[in-house]
Amino acid sequence: MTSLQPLPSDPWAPLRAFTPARIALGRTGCALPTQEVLALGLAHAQARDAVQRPLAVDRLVAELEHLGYPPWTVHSQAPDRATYLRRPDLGRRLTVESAALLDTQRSAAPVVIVMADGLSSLAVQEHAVPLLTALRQHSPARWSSLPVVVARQARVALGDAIGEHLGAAFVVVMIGERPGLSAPDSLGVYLTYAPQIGCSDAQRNCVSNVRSAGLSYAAAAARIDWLVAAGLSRRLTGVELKDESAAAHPPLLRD
Amino acid sequence: MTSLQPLPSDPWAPLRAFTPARIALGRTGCALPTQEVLALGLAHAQARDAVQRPLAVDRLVAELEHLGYPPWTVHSQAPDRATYLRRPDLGRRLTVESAALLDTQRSAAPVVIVMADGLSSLAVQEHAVPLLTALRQHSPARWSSLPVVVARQARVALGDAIGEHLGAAFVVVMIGERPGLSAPDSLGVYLTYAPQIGCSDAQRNCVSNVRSAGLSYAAAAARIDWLVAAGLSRRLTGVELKDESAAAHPPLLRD
Amino acid sequence: MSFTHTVDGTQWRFNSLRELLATASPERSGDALAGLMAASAVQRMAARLALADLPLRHFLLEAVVPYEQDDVTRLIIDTHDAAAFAAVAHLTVGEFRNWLLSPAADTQALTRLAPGLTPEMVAGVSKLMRHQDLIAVARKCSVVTRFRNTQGLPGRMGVRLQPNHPTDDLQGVAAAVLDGLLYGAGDAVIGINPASDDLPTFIGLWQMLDEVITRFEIPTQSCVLTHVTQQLRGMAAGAPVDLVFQSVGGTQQTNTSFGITLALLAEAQAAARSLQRGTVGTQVMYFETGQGSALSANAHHGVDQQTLEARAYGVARHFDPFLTNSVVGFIGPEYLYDGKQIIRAGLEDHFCGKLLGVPLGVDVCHTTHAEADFDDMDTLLTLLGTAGVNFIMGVPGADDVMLNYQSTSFHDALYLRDLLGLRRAPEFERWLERMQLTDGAGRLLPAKAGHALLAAASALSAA
Amino acid sequence: MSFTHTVDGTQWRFNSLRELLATASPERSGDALAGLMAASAVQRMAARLALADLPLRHFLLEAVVPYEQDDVTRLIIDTHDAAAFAAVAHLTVGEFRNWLLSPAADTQALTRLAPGLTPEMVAGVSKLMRHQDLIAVARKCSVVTRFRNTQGLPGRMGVRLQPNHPTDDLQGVAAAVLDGLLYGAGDAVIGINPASDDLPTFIGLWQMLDEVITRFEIPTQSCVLTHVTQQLRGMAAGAPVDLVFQSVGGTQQTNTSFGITLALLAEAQAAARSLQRGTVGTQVMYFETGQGSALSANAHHGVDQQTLEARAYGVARHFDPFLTNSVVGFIGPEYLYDGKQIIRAGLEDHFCGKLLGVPLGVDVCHTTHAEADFDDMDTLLTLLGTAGVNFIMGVPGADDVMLNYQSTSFHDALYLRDLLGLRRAPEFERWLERMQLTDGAGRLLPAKAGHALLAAASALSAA
Ligand code: B12
Ligand code: B12
Repeated sequence: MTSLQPLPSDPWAPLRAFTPARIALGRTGCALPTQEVLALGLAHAQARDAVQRPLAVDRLVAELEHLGYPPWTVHSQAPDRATYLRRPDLGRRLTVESAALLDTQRSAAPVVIVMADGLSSLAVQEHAVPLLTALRQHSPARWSSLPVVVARQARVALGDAIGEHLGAAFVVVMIGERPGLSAPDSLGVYLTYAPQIGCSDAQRNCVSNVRSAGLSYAAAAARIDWLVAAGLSRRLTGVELKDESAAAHPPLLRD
Repeated sequence: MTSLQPLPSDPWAPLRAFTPARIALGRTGCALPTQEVLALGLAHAQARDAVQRPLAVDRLVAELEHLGYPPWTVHSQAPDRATYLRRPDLGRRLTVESAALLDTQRSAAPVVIVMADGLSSLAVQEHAVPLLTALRQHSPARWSSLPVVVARQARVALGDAIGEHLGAAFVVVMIGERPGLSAPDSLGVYLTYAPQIGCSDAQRNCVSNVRSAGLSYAAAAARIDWLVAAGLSRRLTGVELKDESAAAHPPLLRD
Repeated sequence: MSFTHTVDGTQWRFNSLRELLATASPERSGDALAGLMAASAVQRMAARLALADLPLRHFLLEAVVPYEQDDVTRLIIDTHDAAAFAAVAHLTVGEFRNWLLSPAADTQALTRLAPGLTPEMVAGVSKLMRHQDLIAVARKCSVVTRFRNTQGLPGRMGVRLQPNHPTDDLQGVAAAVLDGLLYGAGDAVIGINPASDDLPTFIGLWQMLDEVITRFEIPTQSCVLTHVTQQLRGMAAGAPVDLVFQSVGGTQQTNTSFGITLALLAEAQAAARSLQRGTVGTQVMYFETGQGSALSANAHHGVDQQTLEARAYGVARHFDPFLTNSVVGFIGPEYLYDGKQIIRAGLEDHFCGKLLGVPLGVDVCHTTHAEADFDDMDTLLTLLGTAGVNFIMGVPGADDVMLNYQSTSFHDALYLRDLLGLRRAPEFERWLERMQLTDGAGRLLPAKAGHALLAAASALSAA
Repeated sequence: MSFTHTVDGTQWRFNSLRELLATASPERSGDALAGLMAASAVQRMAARLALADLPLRHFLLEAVVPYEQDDVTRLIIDTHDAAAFAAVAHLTVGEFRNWLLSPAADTQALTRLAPGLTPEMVAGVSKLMRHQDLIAVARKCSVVTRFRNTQGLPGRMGVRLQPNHPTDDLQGVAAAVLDGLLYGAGDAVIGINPASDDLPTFIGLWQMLDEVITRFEIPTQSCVLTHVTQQLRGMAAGAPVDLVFQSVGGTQQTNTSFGITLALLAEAQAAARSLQRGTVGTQVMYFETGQGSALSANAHHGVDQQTLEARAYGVARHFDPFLTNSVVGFIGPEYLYDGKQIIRAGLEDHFCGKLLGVPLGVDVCHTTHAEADFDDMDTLLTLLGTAGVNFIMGVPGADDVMLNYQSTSFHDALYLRDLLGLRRAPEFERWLERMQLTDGAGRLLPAKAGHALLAAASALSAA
């Protein structure tokens, strides 16, 4: 990035292969080397852009149509980004028009998918459709035909309102997590059984950090599918429902 | 203000009679007593209001007319307070209309007075007219008949533009100084010989802190009159012109 | 009850203690969002003047959230120590500030007083205090806790090593743990926020941390910051759980939204204690809090967010925690808009926690969507160092790649230690020296080739 | 010369050193006013990246204000010490930051280096630094000066006693002087800003201060902060002038707008030296500076305000000052908009001054028309204390009743001393103890009835 004389590097630098975390950065005195300070500053500048970037709704809609999921588009009561950031309450409510639209569209499908910009439109733009594809591959019966809603200026709980208006038994919200310096495009998936306005977060489950350097589409799909199946059969999500989709990992560092 | 148990007061509290400064406040540990912290906080809240308060131009104009100085009213290029605070450059320029108005009014009088809101409209509102009255009392010949301009959203240097457009030999700007916690209404008077756009502050003189707890109208008038007379006769103001209006003060604290 | 104060002839009225406290609060986006913020600076000052005149006793008579409806209120009132309170019972809030800043309020007096204070009293007095007051008083408080080392001793500061990974990959986490240890961090706790929610992953993490701690004989403790119910399951399954973590809030409803009850916390505390994994103490709880969580859960009852935050410390205090952490800038700009609000909130939280006798650390942090930057973080970090914060976070390069926010780096901790002479927990300090990672003055040494931790790193790379 | 840097495929271009420095500057209302601020955060980072790669040598080749047009540029270039510069001549700006933060850059090395640095180099590297860097490096610098006491020794901090009065009333000023002394303030200087502009008033003030200092044998110095030409007249008239004051700026044109020239400053310095009023040293100059003054005088030549501020230190340095003071938040929001900008500027100014070898103090202050409050001031004050600031202001109750702005109070200084263990100038410290105003640890004692200063106070009241 710059052509400064590098400082002596930390001897454990090879560990960087195992994590996207900024390990083994070296130091000058107690401080980060200039290169790293500048790299952080640049990442911060770029991530701040990511917060502001609007969702390219047309592109997402076209992709979904192409995939066979013609979506409905809704908007929260937060008219713009500045309001969205200060007024999460508005980001959880549908505009009157959006609510009316969904009311006319009540569907028989038990599960509805919401693709919401959240704090990173990039995340939804990049990962929501591939994740849906992975879900369909994982369990075609459940995921081949179901309503998809694209939501703008949305918080997680907007899914409750959407689910309620559509009369869905289960809502899967794919939403942009706040952009980090190394992950401006991280997707979170929030799962709520019997969604209705006023649900608390204790009533949901979460699958987080879906992105290239994070949870893969396939692994995320397996978890989500397990949680939806379990949630529908046990008629609940949230703290009472524990993700048992995976097997034990072997302990490490044992010699 | 509050009914707290007072802390032990400083034994030199009687010195408060000599200064409006916040001396002998007492302390708790190293800190200001609660009463004083709250008093400062309240004064700060009030002084911030003073910055925002608009000049009641109508009242000032009426007072001036009553006194026999029907004024012209001008506006700087800063349209509002928010702009004024961030754009001193605009506060130094006349709007096109204001400049045009003055151009039609070129006067024969050598001295023009500008009453400008500056950072405290309160100061001008309260002290400008009484000061003019004091000037007239002090030296009726010089101050009985001369043009007065009321200026809004003005900086000191707006006087240069006004003087230039009126073709005046000397401009006296009475302007609101920034409001302090104990003096939200302090008036400053800036004197410039041969005012023209681009004058620097080194070319002016200043008489400051005109208000009830500060320089009296009479004392201020004496200084201003001396500076105007000297400036006109020596054909300059500024660093080269030193205020010699007063006599020596006796040394103090000598026993 | 209602309160009035007259300023320059204008009478200002506040209809309840709740309203008085909220109006006296500094400008804050969360209170604005909740519609509680003062409408003008003068109104705010009038509320502060009225608050200054309020007797501390009044806080025992008027609850900000009704006793009948809220188990946090009940906890506060039912466990209030009237004998300890006696020392300040005759004071108004304004006089209490004077007393706190006076030399009479020394460490001993403050320690004795803590159980006599309610969260609302402490929040109240903080609203009359400037930054320097919040720092000067907090610095006199001392809250010392013990598990496998001793936290909170004067002149010392701990660091939580936070080795998060986007998929909780064991090697990835281990790499960050080694990085932190090699940078001299990790005495407060090695605590992982997991991205996932399944027990096998957690058990893998607990075991890995236990192995590192055991193998290198590190006098520190581990924690996996999943939901408390998962930690109970883990303990039931025999996992090596040191500290039990949970996010807590200042109202019953907030805790409900977090899926917890006070009884559940008590159960978890008992379970962790029964494992007897501490060596120098038995304080097993780690709590996290943060202004705004109650409002976010629509569970704020018209109380300002800072008062509710103090109530969360009331909850924490009841469970005798080893660590309590205000994640001050973590949630976002809807609660703390910019650097200025984050800095003020960080100092308030630290002050309130310490005064209540809670071992408060602060996650000096910001999110990308807030109007804040690393300069603001350096500021808050430095101020908290002078205020005697119990511990801060240590995140590789300050960039948490899973939680997506900016905290403090291992380097930041080194800076602060060097600037203010802040030492690590004594047991951990000795360990670092024994491991030849620091010199006698606690300054980092370059790790020599063949060092045990470097060897572990190589083993990991080879794995 | 022009500079480019490519970020993610976008090439950014900067047409001159001036432009590069301005674009690399943090957000600041004054630079926005001058049309110099970066258009986006990414552009700002691109400028910093380009700046990091720039060799320090380049600063000797490209002046930000033309040599031919500006005597400040000529002063900087003509007095540059190439031998001292040699130590860092091979570094780029980014490498220079690394070096400054490394243990190699200890107090000795930094002191030796100072004459080899130009203001622009120092301003440049500061733009790559976070708050913590500005603090950590400044703390290693030491600039010790002497007149009637010794300022700038490690672990010590001075206070200018600022006893202003709206009409320069002698009794009013004396009252505030006594107040400050009784609060343990005044070692840096007892310095009055006069409201008036006439010599007899100044002579009264000089004499009164001289009498107080002589009568109580106070190891401190006085100053009347009028225009330098008035001070020359005062000295000619035989007034007891200790320090000579003047506001200075970073371009010739700014100084013209202040009604001064470099020759005038030299004349004043010589005049004050010839009075031989110092007892432990001969440093007689006191300068004040502040970001924005050049722009305000329309004399900024398209250079950002922080670089120009560093150039003002270049001017100050040349006259071997006893004190130099950045009045950081003094002018108003058009140059530093809010608390955040004031705090950053205060740390930059202190860092730049110290690195250049100037005895920098800071007037930690704000005006009512800026978006700042006492919390921000506490923050900057505390940070500067950790950074080793040479001196701060002491104004009764922080409220200057003549200059109409909020500075730091005598109490603020006590807070900072207590928090960080900062002692007064050794001569003044001994005087306070001898006068029984402080205990052995420098802590204020209540002045006993009959104390000499209280007696003077009574005499004043009786007068
Ligand atoms: C911010 C945050 C919080 C904040 C939420 C407050 C708020 N108003 O935003 C706080 C600090 C309160 C919090 C608490 C908890 N969180 Co959390 N949180 C996050 C974080 C960092 C960002 C979320 C985000 O960007 N959301 C997107 C925006 C657009 O959504 P939003 O509508 O504005 O915000 C809502 C969601 O964030 C949701 N939420 C936040 N955390 C959690 C956790 C769960 C299990 C659920 C269902 C919902 C939920 O609450 C918000 C308000 O409705 C994620 C990590 C990540 N990279 O995403 C972890 C994360 C989602 N949280 C997690 C956990 C474990 C928790 C806790 C259970 C921890 C505990 N032991 O108490 C608690 C309780 C959650 C609950 N039931 O309410 C895990 C979830 C793991 C999993 N796969 O289930 C994550 C992935 C990482 C982590 N370890 O912290 N959290
Ligand atoms: C702010 C200020 C400054 C700032 C001005 C920068 C700016 N852009 O605002 C700075 C720090 C640069 C400054 C410098 C000086 N100032 Co001055 N300043 C003030 C202060 C505190 C407030 C002025 C104000 O509110 N103006 C009102 C607003 C609306 O006007 P403005 O157009 O925005 O600002 C202009 C004026 O403030 C003017 N100005 C500021 N100071 C001075 C001084 C003189 C002599 C003149 C003619 C003009 C002038 O310059 C500004 C830009 O054009 C006053 C004290 C007070 N209570 O008023 C002292 C005051 C006016 N200054 C004073 C002095 C002595 C000086 C200096 C001569 C000190 C020195 N030895 O160098 C210098 C040089 C002035 C010059 N020739 O340029 C004295 C004047 C005494 C007198 N009766 O003559 C005062 C009264 C108090 C003091 N001791 O500081 N000053």
